[in-house]
Order: sequence, then C-alpha cells, then structure tokens
Amino acid sequence: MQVDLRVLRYDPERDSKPYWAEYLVESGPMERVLDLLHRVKWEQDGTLTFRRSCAHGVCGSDAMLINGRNRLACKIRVDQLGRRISVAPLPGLPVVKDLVVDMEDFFAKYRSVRPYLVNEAPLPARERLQSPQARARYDDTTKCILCAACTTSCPSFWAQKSYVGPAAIVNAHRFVFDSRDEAAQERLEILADKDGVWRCRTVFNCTDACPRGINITQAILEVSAAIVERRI
Amino acid sequence: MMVSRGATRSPVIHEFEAVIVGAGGAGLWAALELARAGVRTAVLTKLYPTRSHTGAAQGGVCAALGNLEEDHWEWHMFDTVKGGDYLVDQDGAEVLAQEAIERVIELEQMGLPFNRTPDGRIDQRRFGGHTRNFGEGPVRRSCFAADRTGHMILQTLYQQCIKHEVTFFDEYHVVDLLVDDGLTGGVVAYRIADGELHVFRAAAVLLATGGNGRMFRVTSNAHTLTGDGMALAYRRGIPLQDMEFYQFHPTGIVGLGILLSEAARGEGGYLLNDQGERFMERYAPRLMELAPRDLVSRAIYMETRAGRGIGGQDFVYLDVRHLGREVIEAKLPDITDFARIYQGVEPLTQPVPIQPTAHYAMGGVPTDIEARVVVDDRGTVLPGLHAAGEAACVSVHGANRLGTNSLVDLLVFGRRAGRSMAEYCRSAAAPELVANAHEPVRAELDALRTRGVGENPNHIRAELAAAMMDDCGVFRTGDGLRRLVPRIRELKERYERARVQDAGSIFNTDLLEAHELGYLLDCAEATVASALAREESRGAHFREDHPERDDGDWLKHTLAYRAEGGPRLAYKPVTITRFEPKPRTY
Amino acid sequence: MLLRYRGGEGMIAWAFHRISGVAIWAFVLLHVVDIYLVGGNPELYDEVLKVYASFPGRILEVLLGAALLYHALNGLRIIIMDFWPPLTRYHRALWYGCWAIFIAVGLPVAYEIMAPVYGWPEFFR
Amino acid sequence: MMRYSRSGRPKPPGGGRETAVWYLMRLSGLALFVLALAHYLILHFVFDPADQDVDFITNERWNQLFWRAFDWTLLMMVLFHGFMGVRTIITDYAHRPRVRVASLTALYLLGALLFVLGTNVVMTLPMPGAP
Ligand SMILES: Cc1cc2nc3c(=O)[nH]c(=O)nc-3n(C[C@H](O)[C@H](O)[C@H](O)COP(=O)(O)OP(=O)(O)OC[C@H]3O[C@@H](n4cnc5c(N)ncnc54)[C@H](O)[C@@H]3O)c2cc1C
Ligand code: HEM
Ligand code: SF4
Ligand code: F3S
Ligand code: FES
Repeated sequence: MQVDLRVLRYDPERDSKPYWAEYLVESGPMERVLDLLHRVKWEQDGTLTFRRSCAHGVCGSDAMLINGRNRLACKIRVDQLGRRISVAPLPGLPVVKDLVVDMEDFFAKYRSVRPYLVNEAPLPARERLQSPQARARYDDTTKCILCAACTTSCPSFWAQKSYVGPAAIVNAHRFVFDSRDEAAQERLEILADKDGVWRCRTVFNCTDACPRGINITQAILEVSAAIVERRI
Repeated sequence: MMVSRGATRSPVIHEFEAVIVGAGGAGLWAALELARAGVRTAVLTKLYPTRSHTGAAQGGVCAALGNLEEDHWEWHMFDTVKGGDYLVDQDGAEVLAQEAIERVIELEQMGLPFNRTPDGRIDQRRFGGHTRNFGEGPVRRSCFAADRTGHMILQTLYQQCIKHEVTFFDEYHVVDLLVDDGLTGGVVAYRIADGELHVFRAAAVLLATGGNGRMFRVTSNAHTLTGDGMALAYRRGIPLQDMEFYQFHPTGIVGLGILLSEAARGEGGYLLNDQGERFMERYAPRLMELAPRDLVSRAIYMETRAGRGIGGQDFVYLDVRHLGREVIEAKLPDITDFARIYQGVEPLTQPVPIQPTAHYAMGGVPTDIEARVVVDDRGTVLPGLHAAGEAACVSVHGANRLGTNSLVDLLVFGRRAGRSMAEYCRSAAAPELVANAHEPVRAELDALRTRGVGENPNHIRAELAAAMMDDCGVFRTGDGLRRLVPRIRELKERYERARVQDAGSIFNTDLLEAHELGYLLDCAEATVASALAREESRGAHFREDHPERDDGDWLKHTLAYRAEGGPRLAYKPVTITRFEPKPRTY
Repeated sequence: MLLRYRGGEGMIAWAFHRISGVAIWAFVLLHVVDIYLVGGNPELYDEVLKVYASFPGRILEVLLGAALLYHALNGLRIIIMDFWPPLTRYHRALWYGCWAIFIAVGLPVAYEIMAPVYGWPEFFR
Repeated sequence: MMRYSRSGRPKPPGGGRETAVWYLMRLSGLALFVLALAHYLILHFVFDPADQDVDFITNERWNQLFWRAFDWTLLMMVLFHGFMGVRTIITDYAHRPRVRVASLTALYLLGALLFVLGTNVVMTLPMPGAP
C-alpha cells in the first residue's frame, strides 16, 4: 500500500525554519516507520536525517514524535498508524537537523543523578549477596535504554527545561532501591531540589511513551515518597 | 554544489595518552581500566555509548562459578575449543575461561543486577554447547540478568565510566587510524554534529568497534555495525585474521534478521518445513533442533534450497505452540514480543517464520592475549595498537563461537586491553604527528559529497549485502566465491565513483553511511578471499565442494593483507596446549 | 506542544485539573472580596448576590461546582497514587471512577441549584 | 544526615522547601476535600444561593463560632493551596526572570490582601447570637 509520510524537516544550513515535507512511500503493513524513513533516505532523498542503530527497539536511538506521540520508529508498525503518518523530532529538545535532536542536556541530566553503584565497603572475594526479592525491588527501572521518549513527552519538561525529567529519575530509582547501594540519600537530595521530582504532575505521558514498558510514574512517586519519608 | 566548510581549515588537535575507539562492552571496560590507572584517555564513539550493540545481547555470559552445580574453568575452556572446531588458540581460551569468573564477579560488584538464586548468589542457566565434564551433559554456566544481560553489562560499565569521570567524545565517527613508521600515533575523527575533523594524538589506540554483520542482507546486527575498526586496520597494512568464519544464527526473523534467542529451541521448539516435517531429523537425528548453530543454519538452508521453504520461499517455521501458553509466556517473553511486533505473528497460535541471520564475526584484527595487535605469523606486535571485542580476533572463538562467549570475550580482553595500554603508556609517548595527517581522509570524504555526479552508494550497499548473502553465506562453493571476487572488485570501483546527495556539514549521515560502505567493502573483500582459499569445511565455514574438515592442511589461521589487485593471504599456526583436535560430534 | 502531543487520559486529567484549579482560585479571589462586603458594604453585597442568584449566575455556580468537584476528586486520585505508588497501574480506572462519582454527585446538585429558576419540584428539601 | 558525599562528588544542596510545599499541597488538598466540598454543598445544595443575603449571613450562618472557624480554616487552606498551586503554574510558564518575579510578587501580595480581608470580615462582623 502507499503511505503518505509527512516529515517535519529542518536543515540549519539551508532552511530558515522547519517545514513539513511529504513523501509517498510504498509499504507493507508489517513494516515499521524506520523502514519508511530508510526507503525515503536511500531511494528518494539522501538528505533526510535521523538516528538509528539496532532497528529492534533496544538501543534507544530513534525515538521521535510519530502521529502525535513519542515512540521508537523501529518499534511502531505502519498498520498501527494508518496511511497518513507524520513524523517530527522529539518535542522540547533543540533540533540539530530534521529528526535529530541535541541530546547533550538529556545525558547531562542523567549523569546528574549519579547513576552508578556506590558502595565503599571492602569487597568480598565473591559476589555480594542479594535476595531475589531485593533484586525484584528495582527490576523495572533497570530496563531503561535512555531513548528520551519519556522526558520529551512530559508537559512539565516542555514548560521548564530545567526539570531533571522522568528518565533521570528512573535511573536514580534504579540505584535508590538497590539494596547494595549506599548513596541513596545523596540522590534523594538531588531529586528533592526544585527541578527534581516535585515538578512531576502525574501526567503519565512518560509511562505511555516508554518503549520498554517501564511504569515511570510509579518510579517517580516512589522516589517522592522516599524523600518525604526521610524527612518526616 | 556546496563545498565542505572544513576544506581549508586545519583540524582540531587533541592530545591524549590513550584513545579508545568504540564504547561497547570491550571499549568501556578498557576505558575503566585506564581511568583507574590514571591514564589520560579519550573514548570516541559514533553512537552514544549506551546505544552500542552490546546492549542487544540477551542470552547471558558464561563463567564457571559453580553456583548451582559443580563446574570448572577447564570444562568451559574445553567447550570453547571444541565449539570453535579446534581452530581456537588455546592460550587465549584458557585465559578466557579462567578470567570469566573474576570478571563476572567484578561486574556484580560494579552493580550489575544479575538474577539471583534463592540464597542470593548469581543465578545461572544452561546454554548451547556448554557442558559438564568435557561434554557429558549440559551445565548451568550462563549468568544472566533476565533477558537483557548485554543491556545490563553495557549500562553498568557506562555507569562506572561516569563514576570514574572518563572523557567521552560521543558521536565522533573515527575515519582514519594513524600509524607511522611502525608506531601508533592516534586517530582522525569526524564530529558528526558539525562535520569538523578532529585529530586525536595518542600513544596507545584501542579498536573496539564491534562487528561487521551489515555485509549481509539478513543480519541480527545493528545498522551501524560496519566493520569500521577492522577496515581501519586493514587499510594500514594490518592483516585481518580468520575472516572466512562468520556465524549465522539459525533463528532470525524473516527479512529483518532480528534474533530470536536460542532459548526457543532450548525449551523444546520445533523447526518445520513447508510439508510440516521436523526436518532436523534428516540432518541431526540425535540432537534435532538443539544441534550446534552452524549445523542448524545449514539444515535450514538445505531445506529452502530444495524448495521446501514455506511456500517455496527462503524461510521455515519455528513452532512453539505445543509448549503451551505458560511456558511461552514465562520463559520466552522476548521471542513472543519480537514475533508479535515485527511479524504480527502470535506464537501461541501460529508458527513463527524464521531464517538464518548473519550474526557474529569470529575473525577480525589479530591480537595476542594482551589484546596487542600482531601483524604477522611470528607474533610481531605493532607498538601501541590494541584491539578487543568483536572487532578483534584473539582467537578464542576459532571457527565457530559458542553462545555467551562473546560477552565473556569483551570482559576479559577489554580489561586486558586497558591494562596493556596503561602499561604501554607508562614507557611510550605518542610520536610526532605527520603534517596534515588528516588530509587523505578529508579528501576522501570531500570527494564523496562534492564530485560532480556519481552513483547512489545505497544501491552499492544493497548489492553487496545481497551478493554476500548468496555466495558467502551459510553455504559456500568455490564457484560462488570465485564469482564474488570480481563482483566485489566491481562494487569497489563503483564505490570510488559514488556520490552522496547530502553535501552539508551538519549531521550528515548520508556521508557517513557511504563512508561505512567503504569499510564494509574492505571487510567483504578480505572475507571472500579468505573463504575462497580455505578448501575445507570447519565450523561456520562450510564449503560444499570440500565438505570435510582437513586438519592436515588447514589447521591454521588465515591472515588477509590488503594489496593491489586483491588481498594477499598468509597463514599462522594454531596454538594448541591442552586439547588435541578430535572429530567434532555432539 | 501541548496541543500537538496526543496525550492519553493522564494528560487530559492533568489539563482539567490545572484549569479547574485556576478557575476555583479565581473564584476564591472574588468570593473573599464579596464576603468582605458583608461587613464593609452590605448594600453592595446584596446587589452582588442578585447576580449570583440570577440564571446566568446559577450556571456559573454550577460550573464552579463542577470544577471544584472534578478538582477535588482528581486531587484525591493524585493523593492516593502519591501515597500508594503501585496504584499508578490503575490510574485510568481511577480517573474513570472519578467521573462516575462526578456524575453521581454532580447531577443532583446541579439539578437542585438550577431548580428554583425553572420552578421544578424540589424533592430534596 | 550525612556530612560528606558517598559518591565522591560535591554534596548536593537538597530542597527542603519544595518537599514541604509538595507535602503540604497534599495535606491541604485532603483538608479541602472535606472543607471546600462541605462549604459548597451546604451553601448551594442545602440552602439556595438566592436566600443568602447579608441578613442570612450575619444572623444565621455566621451566628455560630463553629461556622466562622470552619470558614476561616477553609480560607487559610485555600490561601495556601490555591496560591501555591498558582505559584507552580507561574513558575512553569513565566520564563523571563522579570515577568516571573513580578507575577510571583503580585501573587503573594494578593494572597496577603485576601488574608487580611478575609480575616478582617470573620473577626469583625458582629455576631448577634454571641454570648
Ligand atoms: C542480537 C544479538 C544478540 C547477541 N547475544 C549475545 C549473547 O547472548 N551472548 C554473547 O556472548 N554475545 C551475544 N552477541 C554478540 C555480542 O553482543 C557482540 O559480539 C558484542 O556485544 C560486541 O561488543 P563490542 O564491544 O565489540 O562492540 P559493540 O558493542 O558493537 O560496540 C561498538 C562500538 O564501536 C563504536 N564504533 C564503531 N565504529 C566506529 C567508528 N568508526 N568511530 C567511532 N566509533 C565507532 C560504536 O559506536 C560502538 O560504541 C549478540 C549479538 C547480537 C547482534
Ligand atoms: C477540594 C479539594 C481539593 C483537593 C483534593 C485538591 C488537590 C490538589 C492536589 C493534589 C494538587 C496538586 C496537583 C499536582 O501537584 O499535580 C492540587 C493543585 C492545585 N489546586 Fe487543588 N485541591 C483541592 C481544592 C482546591 C481549591 C479549592 C483550589 C482553589 C483555590 C485549588 C487550586 C489548585 C491549584 C491552582 C493547583 C495547581 C494545579 C497545577 O499545578 O496544575 N485546589 N490540588
Ligand atoms: S524510561 Fe523509558 S522512555 Fe524514558 S528513556 Fe528510559 S526507556 Fe526511554
Ligand atoms: S509525563 Fe511528566 S509530569 Fe510526571 S508522570 Fe510523567 S514525568
Ligand atoms: S534503532 Fe535502536 S531503538 Fe530503534
């Protein structure tokens, strides 16, 4: 079938502002938006620019705004969208070119929550022990592939770019609730800041957008609750 | 047309002690070692580190921890050697099996969330080819974090790098390796964001750029796995070793090549042809679907060639319906997910169409067990240059890699690379840069986007991938390979005249994809030449015209050197310490 | 972006919550001033009251009630999730629950408020 | 609390005030759930708005200390909850520092004014039924 693919394009070297470009692309129903983008790039217009790598939803390169929602282009099929498909860069981040947005700030926020295990106790000869229950406590948030679909779907983030955003909170959660970690307090302090968890207004766009099915809002609220608990 | 902005400008120069190209499992662990040793290191990656393909690995990472049943590293070593059809260098395999244990424990201590046994230790499960007591029966050796072990390894290592304040250059595409007078000098990188060239001067360089699966039409590999590190070395006169050994995984999603893990067959899934037969009984009556990867892939190919593919096409069915909803949903969630999303097939009620998919390069840049690049058959080291991960060939995988052993390889030899580089940097400094070291590659890049007219490189890539799939895939014949040699030469010539459409400087992926095609062509050239010469069948390399293994003539590694008019081949002996070659039966 | 993004129930719930919150807030401003008039300028207050009791005034009051009721119910939904995060899995169900209560409570109240204007029978007194 | 930083990085500042605001928003919300809804229902459902003239207020509704206290508490809750709520909205959408400071100042002044007006009327309105 033929798909009417509209792409919000912008090349700072040529265009003064973004514009919608339309492409007619042949597609099978099982094909994904990424396939269509490739077809355009390889056959029609090589200047069309987007990121991608794994092509099966595990690397987080190709999150974009597809038919009004953030999704991975490699994980959404044409038959789930219909014949008219619109693709735009992730909302709320500066556009570098076409569908490519500047991720530096996103990763800086990720790093700001100190996303690494801190445990200064002398190392045992073997592995540290952790019960399956303790392991399960933070399982959900270990799935994150840092695709930014969540943060850029959040109205709080659109309003305030200083908001640390759901992705960073998810990655803080992964350590705060890891029984082996010792720096939970510190991360909670960071997230108790004015740009931390309190900016979340339980909008759930993040949870709806997450291609890994992480219950992000739950993670955020668990962090909020942990902060409140420690203070009261 | 627009001319590159940088055409007359001098590049940005960075001074480091060590440079790591690639931030997958191998590159990140090396970076960590260097950071711990206090060596000033730059990590260059064309993707954000967390997007490296290490994150796609699902199965697990084997280490003889013996957490659930008796296990010994010697057993692991034996399985590795036998799995590799005895082409494995056994000093490497010994290091691999021994150090796997320490590395997995260290990963746990870095925070990797392994699944746990009820008493809190790292959980382990069975995996193809890993056995108890030198082949007696399956053993629980694979350590795992749900079905995303690779993802967790990549995340954990990146997290530790953040903790140790490693300097990353994200989205810097390395386009040249600087080697001068037999010394390593650094690399040239193209900054994707603005198209500027950056020269990184360093005494030690690590190539950890991963595989080259994109040579093939159907592959489990990411679009970005284009053999960059291998080709960079090859272009500098360094040989590529054992390139003819390329693993095809039996169960990839049709057309897309996305991997459906071995677990499906491990749990008892069937492979069916068009007539509904479990055709594996013709090829491996005893092990059926659980025969080794190379064998199963060949069987599938035989069926489709004989016209017994589904609807006469080039795929067969993987059928798990008889396992029942509970087993499928509890144990094969990834498979069900992928099948649903990418094929619209419901594995609970429908068989899943699959076909072999190009998966893993056993070959690569030859190194010793310290991950130092060796340039000949006498173990001569190129000072400062290192390689690790899928881009390297130690060779611990020989002619056929065992499941999970690639992740082990990353950990063990990634770390060794870091140590060896730190050691090297203590005594050596980077040589002076030759003037305009970046000029050749700049000219190359500029030509791709400024020459008047030229062919669309994407057509060349498609043709290459199709040709490689047809004539250098699971089955090979002398005739097919001989056909392929001039074909690739022709594609290379066409590539010399190709032109991309995007002439801009900012985020020009059109240009970079074309440049990657150049890497793929080099890898393909070496692969085909090596495969054509090797007149035997061993592991993943199956020659229909020479179907037997021939230890008399061919128990040796291939080295392919770049040369005018096609690669020059040389050979080097296999290191055998403990296990003498035996027929490989399972 | 707010208009371009096709958010789900959660986003609509939030948008309504925010709008209703501001609406109530604006009314509170007015209401404190008018109550102040009871002491400060009783004649003026009684004038204002006529506006409230008029037909359009009553419509506005019903709307105010609707905003308050929605905001209160959804606020409770948020608070419940805040203190019991696993319930986020049922945030949609909770939201629909809010609407059910909204209608169950809101209709009779709206009816009652509007009743005097139309001279409808007054069941509830 | 910990004095040094476990992760080897500078100790983060933390946000006690924002935490408190968030928490108090929930508490005042709960209080308002009772107070505001009751207030509205009583004055719109039980009584008819049309009957609520000055006379009604002074002689009936506010003739009891309980209702005065009730309404004053309601006012205090609303002042906190509503004004902090609007503060959130302002900090969300007012980006230019000057606009932001100006609107926040206006908001707080307005809050103070309402506090004065409301408290004044509650305290000073004569209570005929008072002992
Ligand atoms: C689907 C799939 C499943 C797998 N499952 C398993 C498994 O279960 N167990 C197992 O042991 N193995 C598995 N493997 C194999 C294993 O995952 C890979 O071999 C391994 O991850 C390779 O790691 P690496 O560090 O060498 O490179 P990669 O992780 O591929 O990383 C390559 C890095 O190099 C960078 N790079 C490449 N070229 C350039 C350039 N020109 N300039 C700058 N940077 C560059 C990239 O940005 C990237 O950071 C699997 C492979 C696939 C494809
Ligand atoms: C009746 C019971 C009420 C409850 C249970 C309640 C609950 C809440 C809660 C939980 C929030 C925080 C929402 C968030 O952080 O996402 C909130 C926000 C808010 N409330 Fe209330 N509230 C009530 C009444 C009121 C009243 C009477 C007013 C008006 C004065 C009001 C005005 C606001 C405003 C302006 C916000 C900010 C909205 C936003 O940030 O989007 N609320 N309410
Ligand atoms: S939490 Fe989900 S949506 Fe957000 S970055 Fe991680 S994977 Fe992407
Ligand atoms: S969309 Fe934003 S407001 Fe919270 S629930 Fe998600 S972070
Ligand atoms: S390309 Fe990797 S997630 Fe889509």
